[in-house]
Amino acid sequence: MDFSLNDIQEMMRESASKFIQKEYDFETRRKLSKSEMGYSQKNWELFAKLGWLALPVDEDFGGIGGSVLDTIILQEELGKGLVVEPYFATALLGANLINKFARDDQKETILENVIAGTQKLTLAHSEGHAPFDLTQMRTTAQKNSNGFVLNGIKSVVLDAQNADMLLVVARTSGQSGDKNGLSVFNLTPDTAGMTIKGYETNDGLRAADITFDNVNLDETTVIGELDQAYDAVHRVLLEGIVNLSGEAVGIMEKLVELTAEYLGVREQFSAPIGKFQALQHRTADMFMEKEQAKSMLYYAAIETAENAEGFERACAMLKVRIGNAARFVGQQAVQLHGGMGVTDELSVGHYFKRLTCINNLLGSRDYHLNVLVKEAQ
Amino acid sequence: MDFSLNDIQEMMRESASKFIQKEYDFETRRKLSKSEMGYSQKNWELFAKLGWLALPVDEDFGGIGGSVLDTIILQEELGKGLVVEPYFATALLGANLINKFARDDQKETILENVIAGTQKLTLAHSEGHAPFDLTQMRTTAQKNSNGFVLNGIKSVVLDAQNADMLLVVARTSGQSGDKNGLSVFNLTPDTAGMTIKGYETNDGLRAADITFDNVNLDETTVIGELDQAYDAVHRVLLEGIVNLSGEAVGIMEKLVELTAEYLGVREQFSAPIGKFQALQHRTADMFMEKEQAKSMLYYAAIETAENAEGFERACAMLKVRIGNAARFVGQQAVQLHGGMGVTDELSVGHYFKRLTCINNLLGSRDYHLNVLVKEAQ
Amino acid sequence: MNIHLTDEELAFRKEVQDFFTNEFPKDIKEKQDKGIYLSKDDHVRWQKALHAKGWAGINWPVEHGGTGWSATQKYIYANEAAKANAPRIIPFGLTMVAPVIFTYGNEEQKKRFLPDILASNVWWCQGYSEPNAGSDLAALKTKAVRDGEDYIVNGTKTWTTLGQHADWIFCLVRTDDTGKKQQGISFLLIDMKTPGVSVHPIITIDGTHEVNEVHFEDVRVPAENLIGEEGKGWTYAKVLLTHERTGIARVAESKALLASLKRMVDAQNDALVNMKENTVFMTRLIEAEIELKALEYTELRVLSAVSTGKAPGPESSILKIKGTEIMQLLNELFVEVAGIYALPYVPDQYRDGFEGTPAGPQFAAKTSATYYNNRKVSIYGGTNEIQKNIIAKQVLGL
Amino acid sequence: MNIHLTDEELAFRKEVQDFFTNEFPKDIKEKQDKGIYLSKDDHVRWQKALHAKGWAGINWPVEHGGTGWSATQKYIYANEAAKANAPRIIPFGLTMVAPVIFTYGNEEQKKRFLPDILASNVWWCQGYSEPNAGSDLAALKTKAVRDGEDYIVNGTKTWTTLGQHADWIFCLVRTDDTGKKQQGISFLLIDMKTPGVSVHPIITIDGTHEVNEVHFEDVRVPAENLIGEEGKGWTYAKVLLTHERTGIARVAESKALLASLKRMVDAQNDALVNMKENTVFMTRLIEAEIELKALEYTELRVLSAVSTGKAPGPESSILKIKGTEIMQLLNELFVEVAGIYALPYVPDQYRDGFEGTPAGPQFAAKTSATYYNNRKVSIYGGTNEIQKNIIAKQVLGL
Repeated sequence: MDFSLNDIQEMMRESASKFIQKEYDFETRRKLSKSEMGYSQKNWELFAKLGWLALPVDEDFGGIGGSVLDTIILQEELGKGLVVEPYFATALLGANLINKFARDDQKETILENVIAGTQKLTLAHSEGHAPFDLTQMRTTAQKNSNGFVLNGIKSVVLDAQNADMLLVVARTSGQSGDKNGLSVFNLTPDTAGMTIKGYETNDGLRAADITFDNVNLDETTVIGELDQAYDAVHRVLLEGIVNLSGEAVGIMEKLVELTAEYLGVREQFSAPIGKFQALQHRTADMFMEKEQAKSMLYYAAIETAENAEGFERACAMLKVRIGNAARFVGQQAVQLHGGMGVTDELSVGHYFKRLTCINNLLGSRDYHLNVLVKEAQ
Repeated sequence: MDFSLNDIQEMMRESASKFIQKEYDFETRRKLSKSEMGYSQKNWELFAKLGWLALPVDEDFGGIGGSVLDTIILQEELGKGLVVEPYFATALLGANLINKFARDDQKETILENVIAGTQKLTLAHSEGHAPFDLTQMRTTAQKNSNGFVLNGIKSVVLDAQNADMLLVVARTSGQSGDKNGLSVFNLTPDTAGMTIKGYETNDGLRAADITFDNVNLDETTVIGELDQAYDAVHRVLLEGIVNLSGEAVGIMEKLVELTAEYLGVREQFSAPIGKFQALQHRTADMFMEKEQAKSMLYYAAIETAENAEGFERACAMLKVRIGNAARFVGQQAVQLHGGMGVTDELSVGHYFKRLTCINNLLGSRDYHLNVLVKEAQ
Repeated sequence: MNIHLTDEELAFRKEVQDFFTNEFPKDIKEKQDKGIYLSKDDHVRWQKALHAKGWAGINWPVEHGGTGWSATQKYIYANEAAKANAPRIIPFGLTMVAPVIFTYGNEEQKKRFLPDILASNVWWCQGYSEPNAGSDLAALKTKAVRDGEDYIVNGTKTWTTLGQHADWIFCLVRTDDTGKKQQGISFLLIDMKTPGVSVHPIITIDGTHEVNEVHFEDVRVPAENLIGEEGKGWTYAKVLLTHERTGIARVAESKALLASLKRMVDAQNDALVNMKENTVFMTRLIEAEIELKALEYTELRVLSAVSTGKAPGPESSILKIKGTEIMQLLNELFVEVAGIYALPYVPDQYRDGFEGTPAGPQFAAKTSATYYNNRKVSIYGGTNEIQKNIIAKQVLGL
Repeated sequence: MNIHLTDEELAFRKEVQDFFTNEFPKDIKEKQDKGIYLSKDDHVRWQKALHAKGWAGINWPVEHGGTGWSATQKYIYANEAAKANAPRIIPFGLTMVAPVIFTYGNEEQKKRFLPDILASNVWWCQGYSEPNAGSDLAALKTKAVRDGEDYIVNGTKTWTTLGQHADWIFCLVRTDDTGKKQQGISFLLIDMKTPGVSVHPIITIDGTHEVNEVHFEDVRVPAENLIGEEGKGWTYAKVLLTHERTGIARVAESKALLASLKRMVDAQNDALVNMKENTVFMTRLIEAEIELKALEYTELRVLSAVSTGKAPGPESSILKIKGTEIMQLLNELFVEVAGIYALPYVPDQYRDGFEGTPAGPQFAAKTSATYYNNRKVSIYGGTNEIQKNIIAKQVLGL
């Protein structure tokens, strides 16, 4: 029983922590977020150099072969910096899926580029009515003599406007509700019939709605095995929950720290407001929520990394626990900063907004809790 | 729009408040509760004299004709005294049902005795699996040539061991789930085949489990119209919710008062603990919970008294709101009294226990909330 | 106990309903329904429509052109206004400074200021908080030093809502810094066009410009703009604060929000997760409904006490706390219903003149912005923590 | 990060399981399973069985007869013990006074007291709190005045759990009342049979006699019963308190409680409302499960830090707070499942020798008593409010 970090983890933590401290103060982050592209290409190249992009990729394909136990350590640090680079979409969704599901020849070409930092990916799975449950997907790819015709809409696809390759999940056979019959296609941004409507998101990141209007795809665009994508994509989404939770824990660490700091310097009634017991206890509550969330993160990460029997349930429990903590810590951090907490100027509000967005990604707290309850009934 | 009390209400409030102050200090109440019978016959006669037993009875039958708007005022005061006399069972369940549902000749004889204080009633409706939902009742009364044969078990029937007349609800026709086919029978304690197993309850009151083993009843024991009891009994239970909530509000008023008082006198760290802001805010939260519960009480009481369209839903909402408030106020009153809060010696724990019991009567907070949610889906 | 409306009250309700049906400008209504931010002109036009009807001065005495409405009438009006999705009255003139002027101002001041406030000819803003005087408002440092017939004002006010549009600002200023800090505070009206006044925007986390810092650099203010006595400003502000706290529960608005939320859920928008099937969510919704219903009756109880002559006591702090908590919870539930469509930040979608297709359902566009922005409601007007202090001390005697 | 058990640890788990299967006295197990209160003799027999196995001194060093177990072994043991529904170890001797004696006592004291504690030959109780020294424990007033070779002790201790059975009491006493209040406190062992010691029962709200007041009237205590130095008692008590706080989460017990609760719900007792169909209740149950799972890992993180040599810091206050909150919540959910059968107060039903038929299902009988009694857990051992003070001050630097 040992929760200390191994060498790789410690290295990742340190390099990320240094990066955030040196290169990523909040004003820098603000400028990147407000820039046209929404992030820094220079940083991206650094990510490649630091090995972060190789982290989730198997050693056979030039990667480090890390599991979620490794990526959450990195994510925690990136969360503290509110990093805007499309690491989650490219490495933890896209490359992760390729690594798990693509054919070896596909892996070779794609992963090499990802690791080198020359190709960005995203996973286009989410639809407004089903941001997590793949079986409910309405996007279809109908087989014809030339290949497939893709139709449908994908909603709030993370960093789609910056991706060099979009991994689009669509139903190729079967009925709504079936796990069988889902496939992944590999599209470039210039594909005819595809419209990418990009926008900024409330957390200062980027996403897009993508419309497919009779998009013709040839057979070579199929990633991995036709009709058999469910298990791999679902697994990637579950790992996505763990990784987003890692980021959320980093954010909460930061919010607790910022709040305690602020309470120590802000004076009202001739005393630092941190001397008021009600505010002390509130901050203690924030600390406890954060710690409990972090513990749950470790639980789910270990279960997932070991592919333990109950890992899927563990991920749902994690999303609920993180959702509770994120709401409380986020809201109270703002509240305890008073008026300053609701200004765009301070970073606090931005951490809060990112936490809110994380809750709505990959199924909200209410969504996963509802599933857990139904399963128990 | 006027929430002030009318003359009758003010009179009831005053007489009850005086009674509690003069005759019902906590040590007196403790002795009554621990006595064989569990309450004072002398007090009961006083209740009759003060007109409390006549309150819910129509004027045509010698009563005052009060609605729940009147009885909750009384209940609030009785709650403050943690009164152990079987007022709720006799007047607010039993007499209320007779008044609403019995034939005129039955009303005349029974209500006169109740009002005079010479007859105590109870309503035996509750079964372990269905303390509120009458349609799920398993107790049956099968018609035969001599009348009816009653079989079944009634659970936690309030003050049954002290009742001179038990109003037993049983299914006389139809299926589980039907509203039709429920009837009320009037049994005396010496009825052959009926076993009353009495006990004290955790709130220091009395209740009993009653077993009916082929109890023969003749036709004259039927109260009101055969098979048609659902509406009246259900209405009485809803009014029961309102009246118990009135009591709960009285208890919470008292707990907030006792807690604020204790915080003012208990010293630790060289100051009254009421100077610690976290405890101040907790007590303010208790106060707010109590006020919100009281507002809900007024809402549901008005809707019920006026037989407004949504009154049934209002009662369910009330039970939920009271349940939330009672839990919080009860638990926190104990917590803020520290070790003293968990002693039998102080009254605080007894108020807390009564609140807990109220939650489990007539359908708990979880039960009613679940019904409300299902209705909305 | 009686909550029946009398025949006169029922007739009044009908009149209010008719007014909203017929005299609520169509273009403003459309913006409101679509969740598009109103311009200054929209607000002014709306308030002028109210004025034309004689309904601008809801809390004003009749002698100054007020409605003279009973508590019940105000309750009816608030409910109908919320149902019609009418804009909030910008409170700084009509609700905040006017009562100070008609209660503590001299005849000259009443004549000079009140008619333009009632007619919404002049836009007011509030100068109470300062960077170092938030919860501890009495610690304010903006100085007004008497110089002949004028005061010279120096200092900084903050969180000045809609100050960018304002013609005048009412300020609490320090005229004396000896003695108890509350006692050196005065109530001063300042023309925003006076040299030395400058307004600096503060952008809030929803990305909007609603609040400001207002700087005063040697601003010369005629002494005739002082309300009442020098050094009494704190008392004036405080007395009126308590009296205004009833509306602060915003029950009518939350009721309208809840109704709209239920409609969204019932409509089961095809592009969103079906939340009606989500029992966990529905439980939260029902609990919010219960809490709001309780609050409605708490407010009615306070109004009833007021109408029978009792001043609303510190108990009304509960209205502030619970009212803001419920509103924030409803905002949060909207974000939940919007699902992943709560993420896009496309502010043009809820600004006037947007012609494109929105990302996701129309209602979803502003859910996040509203949720973020409304974190302020538990902070401003005396934080909810300060309100709990008030309950603990003034109600519970701790 | 690694929570795998090694082969040795797996073997150890097997050994523990076998022990509970074979050497847990059947009659005691039956009482535990039925929820019947154990007698003093039952506790002693059980602890002696543990001693026979060499497992009585779980936190003791090997040199004094302790197990010398690693954090992981302790974790394994606690989980198996909870699964087997084994009685809690009465902590006052084995867990509380023994570490003080083996850490700060002299050789003579170690020889004199430790073997009897380990063998459960002597029953200890705790004399810390006083009627006016609860959260502010250092305000204690029980006086020990040196008189030749003895101390003369006067004062009152309270909340002395199971003091009615005790042979000895360990006390914090005041030997000096000049200077800082913490500095005049000493740690003294007192034989309960000494003239002048009297025990007065306190009945708790569940109707049981578990705690007591202990009065000392001119009680003559040999000075050789003083542990360590005079005036250092506070330090001894505190250091050991922090080290003991890990077990305080009682995660293993709560896990067993949760499992039992789930069994109750699944069994759908015909005489009770079907709670499995109640989604509101089931949501609370699942949320409790989630919270408990998180706490389990919080505890593991603390244990892991301890086993890699770090002392558990003030962070472990979280274990006390969350651990007690979860246990209380589970107790509350049991009351919910018991429904109206939570009402009967028939204490004989959960006392030894009850022959009748219980009112309602067997498990329901004690749900209320347990719920009421366990309100204490957020109060004793430093109230949860005091724990939050500790987090705020020592972890967050406020």
